[in-house]
Amino acid sequence: MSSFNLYSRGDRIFGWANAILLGLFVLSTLYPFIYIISASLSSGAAVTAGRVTLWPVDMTLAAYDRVLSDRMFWIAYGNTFIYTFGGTLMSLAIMIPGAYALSRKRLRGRTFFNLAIAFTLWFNAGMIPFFLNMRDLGLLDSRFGIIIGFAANAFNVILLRNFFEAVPKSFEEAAKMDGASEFQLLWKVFIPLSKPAIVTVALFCIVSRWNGYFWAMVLLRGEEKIPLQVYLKRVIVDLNSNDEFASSLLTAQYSFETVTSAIMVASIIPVLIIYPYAQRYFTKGILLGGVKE
Amino acid sequence: QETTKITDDPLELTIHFHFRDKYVYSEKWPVEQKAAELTNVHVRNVASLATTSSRDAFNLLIASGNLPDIVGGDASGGLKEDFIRYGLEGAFIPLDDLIEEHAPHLKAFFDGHPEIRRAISGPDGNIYFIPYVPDGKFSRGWFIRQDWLDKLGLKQPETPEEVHEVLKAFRDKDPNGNGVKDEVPYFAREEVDAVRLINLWDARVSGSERYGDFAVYDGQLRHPWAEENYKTGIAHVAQWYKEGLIDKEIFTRGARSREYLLGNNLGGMTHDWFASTSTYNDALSGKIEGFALRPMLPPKTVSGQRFEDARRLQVQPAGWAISATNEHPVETIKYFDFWFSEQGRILSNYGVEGLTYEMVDGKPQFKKEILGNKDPVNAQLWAVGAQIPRGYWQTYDYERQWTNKIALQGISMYEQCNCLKQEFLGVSLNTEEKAVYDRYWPSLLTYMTEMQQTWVLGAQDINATWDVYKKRLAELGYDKVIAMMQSAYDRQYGAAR
Amino acid sequence: MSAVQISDVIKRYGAFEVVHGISLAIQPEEFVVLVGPSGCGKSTTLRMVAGLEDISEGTISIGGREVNKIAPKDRDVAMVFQNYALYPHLSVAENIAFGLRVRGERREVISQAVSEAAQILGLTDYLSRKPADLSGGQRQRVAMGRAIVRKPKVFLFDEPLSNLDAKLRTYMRAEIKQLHRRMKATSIYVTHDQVEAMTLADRIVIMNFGNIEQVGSPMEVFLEPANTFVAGFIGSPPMNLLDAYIAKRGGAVRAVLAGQSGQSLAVPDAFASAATDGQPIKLGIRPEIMSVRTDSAPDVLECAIELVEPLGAEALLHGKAGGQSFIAKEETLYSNHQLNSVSRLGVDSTRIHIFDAATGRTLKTEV
Amino acid sequence: MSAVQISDVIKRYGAFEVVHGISLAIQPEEFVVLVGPSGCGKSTTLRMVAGLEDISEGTISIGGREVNKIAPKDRDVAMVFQNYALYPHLSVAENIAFGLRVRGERREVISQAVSEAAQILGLTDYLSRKPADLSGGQRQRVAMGRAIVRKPKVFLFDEPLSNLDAKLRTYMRAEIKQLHRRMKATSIYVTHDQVEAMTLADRIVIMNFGNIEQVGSPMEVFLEPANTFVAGFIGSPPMNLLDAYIAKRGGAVRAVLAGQSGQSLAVPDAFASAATDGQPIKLGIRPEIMSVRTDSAPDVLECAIELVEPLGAEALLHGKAGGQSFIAKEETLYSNHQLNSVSRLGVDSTRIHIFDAATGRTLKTEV
Amino acid sequence: MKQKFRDALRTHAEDLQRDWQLYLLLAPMIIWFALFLYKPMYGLLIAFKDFSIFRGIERSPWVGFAHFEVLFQNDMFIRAFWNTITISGLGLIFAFPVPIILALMFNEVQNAVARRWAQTIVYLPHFISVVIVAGIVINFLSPSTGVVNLLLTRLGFEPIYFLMKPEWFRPVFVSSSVWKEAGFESIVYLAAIAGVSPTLYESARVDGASRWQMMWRITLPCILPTIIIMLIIRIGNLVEVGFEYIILLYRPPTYETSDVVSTFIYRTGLQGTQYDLATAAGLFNAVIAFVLVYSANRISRKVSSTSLW
Ligand SMILES: Nc1ncnc2c1ncn2[C@@H]1O[C@H](COP(=O)(O)OP(=O)(O)OP(=O)(O)O)[C@@H](O)[C@H]1O
Ligand SMILES: Nc1ncnc2c1ncn2[C@@H]1O[C@H](COP(=O)(O)OP(=O)(O)OP(=O)(O)O)[C@@H](O)[C@H]1O
Ligand SMILES: [Mg+2]
Ligand SMILES: [Mg+2]
Repeated sequence: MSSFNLYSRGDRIFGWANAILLGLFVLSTLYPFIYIISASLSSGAAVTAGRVTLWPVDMTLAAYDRVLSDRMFWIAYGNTFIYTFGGTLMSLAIMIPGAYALSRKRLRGRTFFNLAIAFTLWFNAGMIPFFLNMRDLGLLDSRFGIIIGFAANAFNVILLRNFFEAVPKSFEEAAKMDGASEFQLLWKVFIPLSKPAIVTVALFCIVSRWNGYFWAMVLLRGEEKIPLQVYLKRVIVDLNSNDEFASSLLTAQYSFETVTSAIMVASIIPVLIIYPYAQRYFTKGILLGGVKE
Repeated sequence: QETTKITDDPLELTIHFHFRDKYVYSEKWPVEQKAAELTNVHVRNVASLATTSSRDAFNLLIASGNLPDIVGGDASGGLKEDFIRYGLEGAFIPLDDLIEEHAPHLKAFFDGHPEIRRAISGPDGNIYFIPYVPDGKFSRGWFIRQDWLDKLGLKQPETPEEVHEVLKAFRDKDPNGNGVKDEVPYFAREEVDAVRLINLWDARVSGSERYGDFAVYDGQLRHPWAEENYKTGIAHVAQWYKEGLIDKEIFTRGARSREYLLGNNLGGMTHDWFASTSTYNDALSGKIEGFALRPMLPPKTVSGQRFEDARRLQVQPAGWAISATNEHPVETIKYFDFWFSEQGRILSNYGVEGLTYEMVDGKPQFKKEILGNKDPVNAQLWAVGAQIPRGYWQTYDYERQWTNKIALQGISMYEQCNCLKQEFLGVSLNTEEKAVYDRYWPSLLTYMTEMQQTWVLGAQDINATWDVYKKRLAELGYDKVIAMMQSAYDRQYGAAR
Repeated sequence: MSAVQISDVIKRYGAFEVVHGISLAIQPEEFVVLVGPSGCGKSTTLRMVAGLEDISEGTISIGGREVNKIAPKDRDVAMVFQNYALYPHLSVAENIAFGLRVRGERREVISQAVSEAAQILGLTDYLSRKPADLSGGQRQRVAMGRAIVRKPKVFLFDEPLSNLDAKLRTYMRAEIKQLHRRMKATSIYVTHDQVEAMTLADRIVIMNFGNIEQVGSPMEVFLEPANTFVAGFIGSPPMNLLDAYIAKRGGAVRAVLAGQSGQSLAVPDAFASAATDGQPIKLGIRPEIMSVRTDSAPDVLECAIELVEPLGAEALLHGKAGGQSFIAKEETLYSNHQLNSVSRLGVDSTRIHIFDAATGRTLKTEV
Repeated sequence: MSAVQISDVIKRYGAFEVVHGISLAIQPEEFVVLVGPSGCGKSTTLRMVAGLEDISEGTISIGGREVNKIAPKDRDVAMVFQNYALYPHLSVAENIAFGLRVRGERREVISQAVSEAAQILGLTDYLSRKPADLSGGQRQRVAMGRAIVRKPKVFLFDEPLSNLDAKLRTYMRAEIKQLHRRMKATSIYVTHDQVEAMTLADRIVIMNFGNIEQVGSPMEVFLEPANTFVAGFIGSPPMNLLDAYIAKRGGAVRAVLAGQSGQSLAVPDAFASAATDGQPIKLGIRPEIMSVRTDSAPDVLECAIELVEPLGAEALLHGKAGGQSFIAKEETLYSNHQLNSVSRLGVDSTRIHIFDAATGRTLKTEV
Repeated sequence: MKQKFRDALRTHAEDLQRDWQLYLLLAPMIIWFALFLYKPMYGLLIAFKDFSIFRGIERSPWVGFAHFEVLFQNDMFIRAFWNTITISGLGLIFAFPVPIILALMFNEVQNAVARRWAQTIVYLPHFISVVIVAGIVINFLSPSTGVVNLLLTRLGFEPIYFLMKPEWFRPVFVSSSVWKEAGFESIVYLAAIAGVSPTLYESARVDGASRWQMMWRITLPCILPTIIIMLIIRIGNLVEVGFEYIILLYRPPTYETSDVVSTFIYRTGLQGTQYDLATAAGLFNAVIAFVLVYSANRISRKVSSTSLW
């Protein structure tokens, strides 16, 4: 791409048009983020009155103070880390070997298993049966239940499987000749070779774990186990119900919006830190297109 | 001194108690500790703190099939029907006999309030839960910017025409004096209050404090939104909306519209809770010169009467019940009974003596620290375990003590007017009735709500579409639902009438 | 006892048979090269020996033991792949050690073996590099290192040099040959490059369409090709095969070119006896036995040269004789011929080959 | 007016200079081959001509017009890539038509041009296939079809044959040559295979490390290499370059091998004049001028043969003389020498080359 | 015949023996799927029962297809169903291509740094909870203070009460969903584009293609398999529209266009806790989804030889 100046006029115009359009889109997606940051830094009254549109109004750290001084926030933050990393590790531990096995064409029953897994992309039992199942398995109110209960999903399995299928056959054969077992083959050859796919899947897992709240809310009992998103929900409910009497116009510097914004900012930051690392691997690619061509 | 001890040895009972979507029962509440000390019954919570929906928490508890000794709390949609339904299925035990034998205070209460007993009874006539019984009649009333009226030389409107004039004046005469025509003459926070103005044409918004509830017309159960005067009312409201007398965004502005419109000196008239709305007088006194938001009596309707449609529920669909698996039903009912005793009532209403209140002239009186705190008193009480929706009997006096003067004046004005509409207390449905209800009612309510707002917003003309509307209601099973409700109503309240 | 014994081996993919029952006995320490056009089943055969493919029918024994049902790792064979299959995430040393490591050898044993192998292959300075940082030849050597470090009974090579450029290929094949001299391990080597086959093999196995066409030493298959396929495959540029027929006039047996021209060459005695008059044949003339120096040659062909490709010391002449295309090879280093204008080429007719036109078999009778 | 004029062109990637100011004038209808080892800047040069890379310094003109700032599509050039760059989703016909289609040619014109190109390249039967269903040679031809259909002023080829196997490569290069005869378009062809360079080029440009080492006709660069690099690069097997020094004894000038043995060869006159006594040199001996027939050769080297590679009609002898490795090439078709036991090789010393050991330049003076 | 069968059995046994390690690797995942996704499917029986949460599945009485009848006789459900199809159909038409277009546009950005930044930013809204997004949308579209309407009035148009107009609901819903998710979804396509050989572009440049033509004639066809796979997955979700965001945005006057199956179930379920009815609706959805996906997959396999399994 170093032959930049060798574009014809039309191509350069195209390039500019593209950049401008994309720039607009980027700005429009950047906006809510800016809004949230500004809202988290504004006074509750200003936000409520709709006076915050771009920059913070009546700048205050009250919302952050309210959030960061809450012991529960830190507990929830810690829990989210546990669920995110524990869950992602568990996901990888279950899906990688499974996807690897399914990627071996000689495996008997492969078609059946593949179909059975793809089937779950669209077909699931629903909330109550899932809940009853978790109960029967004794996984209510258990951190382990949260970690194991959502460990796999068909999309990620398919993604990994396709990547494994695309690994040149001779790697496997060479290792076989050398006497490697399937376990060694997976651990010493396929996993290192499939880093891009694994990082991609890991990111998907991290993102969905980080954002997930519904089942944590349903399955957990103890306050000391709740993740950040549930905490966020609680704060929303909390601030909403207090509203009835306290007219926050006077009493508090923070309000419902500013506090939720502050929590959201706090919760996005780790993702912002992780993402650029993961992004490098996307160029290597999700071999989604490599499906049965 | 009569002993309040229920058992000699301390007894521990487990409880699922999730309420207001975020709280659970706690042994640490001073109120609870006091109660345990008095009764020797210790209640230990098993409800999830993680769940932010009391409804989900309750459903999941039932689904888990593993009930603790006591199940209670509140939830969106109310728990009354759930207590009855699962009671009939055997999850909760009927309490009538236990009350009769072991619960003198409860017995006395129910004997004194047969309508409440009827309202919470199952279709088999049994009581399956002890309800949270609120006190006080008035919840909301009309409020108007008295300072604006004064400024414009108007008086509180008494008739629909006068209301019309006042609102038009608010719209046109720049009462907030900023030179911009930005006043919002009528506004409301909640959907019920958005169409509250239909009362002026004798139409009703709901038969109870619950949104879109049935109403009783001379012993006949009907839905207010299928009545002729509803048509008239909506037609006028739609006209006023079109004229810009009603907040353009009344259906979307949401919960903080009052804060916004009053805080920015824009709103003129509303219909809202007495206590909380009155506080804006204090909150905004320094900010808006002469701010005076005053309660006013309901204007007379076109037929010349005066009525208020909104009132407190006489009995909340919340409270607690005893599970079938509870091995100490007698002790448990005694425990429930404790909360209806004199001591129990004070405890549950005012909290712990010395902590939240002092006895003054034999009456509980909130301490100054409590009244002067920046947090609302009720929120402080929740924090110690008082005023939570267990089966208890509220006393309005608790609220009177910290309600501001303006609200109290309004309430006494309404008391004197004595214009409160009777409340529909609800019916308990048996299985067949429930099936009919479940099948038709959600769609009917959806349709009626949909049309109500469609008309108000002027997307359709109610006069032109009323017949279609009625026909469609019939198609959606309106008559079946009404017939079913009527028979259930007759069964439940027939004896009283 | 042969080191590797392939007996009546058939390979099918589904209903599609790709190897049609081949048999081959390979002696200990022998270097056998399987050669043949793409898709003829060389790799498949090799992979059956390796245990990477099931054997549909027949048996393969290694060191006297039938291995049909034995897993690759238990056959005591090592294989070098065309694309080397080096693990990109492992260093050279780790790549070489991989086989020993997964077999759970002790650390000292491994490092000893690795440094030995590295020494042999001249990789000692590169042990800590990753494959991506190596040149093609070095990669190739690492692949070999992975094989030799295990000291297997049999080495298998599947076109190990085909990813290298010509220069490096020449160089590496000499290295492989020397390595074999040193290790003396039985080797089976697959290639479709006949130069490699010629230079490396003790015996060449020429395959075509899943069958073995001929087995023999390099010079045997070059000098005495059993059929037109082998004749056309071995030698570069390949033997010219011209349509012709036998004409017996008295004692003289001549091969007459098909077509108008009626040009003919004398047929050597070894072929003459089996030939019948008028029999249609393929006349095989190696480019090397055609020469512009018509003086020393007993027979001469009239021809037209269409294209001359100079290769430095020699040149290829693309021409037509009697309407049939041929290639002749001419040393040019010393000569100053105007190669474009040549119209007659001498042919050493004692060196021509005669094949039956129908079966493609040589007409040579044992002499 | 030259078809392509490269003047003092420098290419830098960041601070890293990969082409160091080369100049080259290419005549209309000329077929020029850029050859050199991997990484020497051939592709970079070609891509600058194509317009795929910026020119850091200097100018390139095509047909007299400077094109430094002109987009590739406006240069009237066509390019064939090493991996063919066929669009996998388009059929052969669509691939060939692509260049015309994007230029908005009319339908009839396109289909006319495509079928013409297909005819020339023998692709007519494959027009509706997808690239994935073609053999390597066919893909190569499609890539060429894409180029010729546009009838450009200049053809550019970047190692177009390197993905093919040896047989096909030989065949395709003859095709390319014939195509060039027919189309008569100026062509620049990049390869690192010297056989291709020799057979295809009107002129060969030998590059190394971003510089041009020599430009000349194939026979020129073969017979008169300007330096050791060219000498070692052109010719297969390459010229042996032995360390030696000049010994002038009276009128006789001899090249003496470095080391103990003290063997020497007579130096031809053309080199002798520039040589000084004792000067360290590289003694260049092509494998072809070494011969076991010691009778006809004026000079003889004592040596030890370590490995014999039979190639059929000839054999390569890997040996050592005075401790230095060399390769000799010997015709074997008629001879029955025991090549392993040879200990003396004749050298045609009139054909040897002498290069300055320090600069690598030939010592030849114009004759 | 018998021999053949025995042979088959033997090879089966041999395969099992040969690949026991693979099965061991596969086992945890299969067990997981069985345990956490298939076992609960037993709960689908609810759809055919008069389910009481307290009685549990076993002890609830069978009612056959009664719940399905209730659903199909309720034209509110029918309306919700068609709304679902329409909304996700619109999503398919408008929202599905946006991530692809975005990815194509990113691919055309020359400056690597700018490009990485842009990508990261576009990806952010995915992390903002729908509650906030809905808040922003409502805020923006407010007829009195909303930016959009301010702009409209400035341009001389009447302000539009977007959230109260049935005809506006779908555009608002779809475009704000795009706004939130398109960036994240473009990741998949970006990865696919990264796999396209750069020489294809160089070749096309020499051949005379403009960047626009390259995008259309090279990039797009080359990532077509990925697009098709995503399309098939998407088609499977045609009958699913999540209720969370809808509930925050819809208002009774727009029910006509905004009420979808999930909101219908949400309301029904909340009022009567009718899990059986909700399950029946879910089952109905799932069956349709499966049929759709199955057909899409087949068609795709025939037409483009790309398929999901
Ligand atoms: N897995 C397979 N399924 C079906 N046919 C196959 C399979 N592997 C190989 N074949 C076919 O078997 C035949 C022999 O293939 P093989 O790889 O042995 O050829 P080869 O001689 O090694 O060719 P090359 O020189 O190209 O490597 C070919 O026709 C090939 O198409
Ligand atoms: N984009 C680039 N950035 C930096 N260096 C580059 C780039 N492209 C090529 N080079 C360097 O420029 C030099 C010349 O590369 P070029 O591709 O022209 O070599 P080549 O002669 O064509 O070799 P080959 O025969 O391997 O194709 C090499 O050292 C290479 O590493
Ligand atoms: Mg092969
Ligand atoms: Mg190159």
